[in-house]
Amino acid sequence: MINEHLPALIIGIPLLAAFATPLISKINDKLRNIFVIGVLGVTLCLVGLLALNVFENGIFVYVMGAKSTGLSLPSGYRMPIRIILEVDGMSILMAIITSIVSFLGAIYSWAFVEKETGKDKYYTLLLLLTAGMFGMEFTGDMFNFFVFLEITSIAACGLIGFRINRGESGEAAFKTMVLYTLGALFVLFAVGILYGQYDALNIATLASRIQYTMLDKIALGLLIAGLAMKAGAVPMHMWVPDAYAEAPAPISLILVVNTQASLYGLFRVLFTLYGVNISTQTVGWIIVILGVLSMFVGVTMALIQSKLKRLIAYGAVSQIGYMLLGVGVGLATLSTPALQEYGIKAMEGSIFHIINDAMYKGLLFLTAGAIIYCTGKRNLNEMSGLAHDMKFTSIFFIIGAGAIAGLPPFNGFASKLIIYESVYKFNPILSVIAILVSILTLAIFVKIFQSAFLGPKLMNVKKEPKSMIFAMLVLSVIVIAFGLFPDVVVDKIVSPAVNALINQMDYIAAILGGT
Amino acid sequence: MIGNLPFVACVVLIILGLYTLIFKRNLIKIVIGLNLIECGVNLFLITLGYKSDSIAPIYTMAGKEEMVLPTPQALTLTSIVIGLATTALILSFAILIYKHYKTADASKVRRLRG
Amino acid sequence: MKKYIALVALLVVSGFFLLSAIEMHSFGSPAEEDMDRYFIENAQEEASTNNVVTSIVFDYRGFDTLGEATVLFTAVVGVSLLFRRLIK
Amino acid sequence: MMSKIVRTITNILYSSIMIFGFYVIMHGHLTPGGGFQGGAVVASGIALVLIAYGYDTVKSWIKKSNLSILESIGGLAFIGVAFLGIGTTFFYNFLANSGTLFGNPTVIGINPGDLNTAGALPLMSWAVGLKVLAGLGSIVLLMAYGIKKGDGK
Repeated sequence: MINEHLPALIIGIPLLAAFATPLISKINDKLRNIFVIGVLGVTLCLVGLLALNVFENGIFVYVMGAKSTGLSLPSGYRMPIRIILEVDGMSILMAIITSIVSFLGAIYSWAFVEKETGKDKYYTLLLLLTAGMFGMEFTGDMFNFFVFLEITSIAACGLIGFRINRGESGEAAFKTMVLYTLGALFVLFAVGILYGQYDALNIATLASRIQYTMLDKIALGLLIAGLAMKAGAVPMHMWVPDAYAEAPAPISLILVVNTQASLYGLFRVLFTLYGVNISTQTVGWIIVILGVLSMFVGVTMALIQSKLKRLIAYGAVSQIGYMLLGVGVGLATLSTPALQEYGIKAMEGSIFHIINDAMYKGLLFLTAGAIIYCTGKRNLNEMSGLAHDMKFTSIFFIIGAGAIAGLPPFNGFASKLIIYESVYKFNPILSVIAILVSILTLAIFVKIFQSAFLGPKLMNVKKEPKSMIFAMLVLSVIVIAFGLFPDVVVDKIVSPAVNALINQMDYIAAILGGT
Repeated sequence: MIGNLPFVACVVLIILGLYTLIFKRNLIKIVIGLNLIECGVNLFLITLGYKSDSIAPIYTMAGKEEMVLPTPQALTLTSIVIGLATTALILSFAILIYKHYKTADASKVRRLRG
Repeated sequence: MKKYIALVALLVVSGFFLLSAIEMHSFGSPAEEDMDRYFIENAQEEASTNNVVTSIVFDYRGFDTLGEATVLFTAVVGVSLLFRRLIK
Repeated sequence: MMSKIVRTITNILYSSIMIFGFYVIMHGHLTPGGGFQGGAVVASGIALVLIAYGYDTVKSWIKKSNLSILESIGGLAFIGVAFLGIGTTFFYNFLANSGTLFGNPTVIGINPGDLNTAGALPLMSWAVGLKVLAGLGSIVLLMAYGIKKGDGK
């Protein structure tokens, strides 16, 4: 019984909890924290169950409000009319990341925001953000995707503006909100174009009907622009450093996954909605160029930053570039069978990189949050000798920095290696740029480590609370484990996701029946 | 072209909004630009569903054959509420920024740079 | 300089928007309407309501409406988070 | 606070706006309208009172915390009705044509309509109506407090 309803429960339970949180926090603060963490824990378990189900039985279809859960087509009709949740390998991969990260974010928040006001609203928005991301990942309906996109936008911006006594956070939130809304409106306009032509909103139905007219190309352009804006790829990256730097650290952690959820939307549109029949060469190269620009601009801007979190945020922009690069190569080679091998390899690399990126970038933001929590300083020039007092945090920082720079025992190395190898066979120059960016990243993080953690002890710092250490510990364990056993992860989780993206026909057939 | 004038009108609204968004530096004007785009998109959606000589899809007044398409109306309803929610939040940010910096000029509010 | 780049970007984007408006099916005669036909024909039976739009909003696409209600809730929580100093 | 004329007219109009709003919520499944529209009408009534009397007076009449509780309840009721259908599927309209509450079958074809139809839709409509009126009401109140002179810094 519970197996049948898993996708609806995974979205519904955090939503229900979010509506209940304001009521519960009227009773007791501690109870609310336990409630929120418990709900996210339950969601994590449900995602695990669903993942087992999907890996075993393939695509999971859930029809909202129909007479039975799998009844996608009303009898005698050839098109679905209700909203359908469609969970395939790629969706479940994103859902696993989302659930782990938001669970850890909630645990970390316990100590991190304890002294702040407005905690009930903070936790409510955290739950809503999580539910919105699950919605974006599971839905099989374009308009529904837009609705959940907006939920995540609004919740994320509310949380970015959490520190109302700092004018900067209002500024960052305003900027972010304007760009998010603009991106979402582009998506909505594109949905309108698609609806006007094919009278359908379901992704599978649209994919089966699409004609590649002029209008479809415009819609594709708008979707790429809108979703890339939300994913923070250059040249629409203006909001990223502000938002990441001003948001509380656990929120920066979840924002990383939020941008990846938009990337997921972009991949879904490119591979499933438009599929092989668009001029994949051109579109693939556009994505590759976006990726290379993001890598390069991100890392060069990071070089000149003096604020710790802004620096990591620019690192985030350049890591988004790696994902776009790999998937772009995959898309560009999709229609040429001779190259397809490398293409698939490149996609595996970049989708593996999505998981790794969420983990190590999250870890870095959490360590930065711990530093800010314990010292009250944001500027790198004012920090020195933190390793004397914050032993755990400095170890975690080394792990995170090693992973983001792509050093061997950590997970960043595993995925970057796959990307370098496969991209080299596609176009050597791209691979060289990627390696160069990686070296620059290493240089930057060595600089941070040297200036913040080493050197003489200058100030008194607080001890890190246990809940923060726990969250960072779990993330670092994941970072090391994925680095030591990359093959297991690639086989079990990543290749189903890649297959789900490439096999457009399976996605369509799951809804519309055999073709 | 002339038959599609309603669509063109919606798109002109969107373009005016984009212009406002790019070239105006007042926070409130930025919000107004965003709202113009939103109105344009909503109007575009609802225009898609129009059928000649038809009325609202409610069985109290109309028969099966003379109804406009109902889906765009439902979608527009949703997107109007979403637009309202975003506008409320953005305006609150504008209020906060104004209180903090005592100005609504975006070019003077730039403390976050680079 | 920056202004001219912005102007060019605006012109390109507006060109795309205008093109999409002109290329769209002619006003008043939708290209396809099979999904909407289904709603019109079955709303009275399945959702048992006279108002087809309501049947879509709350029944066929009820999940969207949940999302929409959530968006509003999120905005209210966000606004009250921002003005939390001012209310008791 | 505005002039006596405005306040008097508000006193007269207020009740009819409220009643019209609730009418729109109630008849959402028969006439144009529904939870959102009706809730917005009621919230506009709150906004009217707020403008006519000023935030200082209204603050004691409408408590922000009550509105937020009402909103949470509306949201819980909506998603609760959706969860009630989970015997078949999430959002299944389990009351339609059941003969119980709102369960009369609808006459097919053009007809004036029967209030006792549409199954779970009126319940959802009410839940959304409550939520929207509380939500918009509290947004309006909060913004009025937010722009209050001399507050903050």
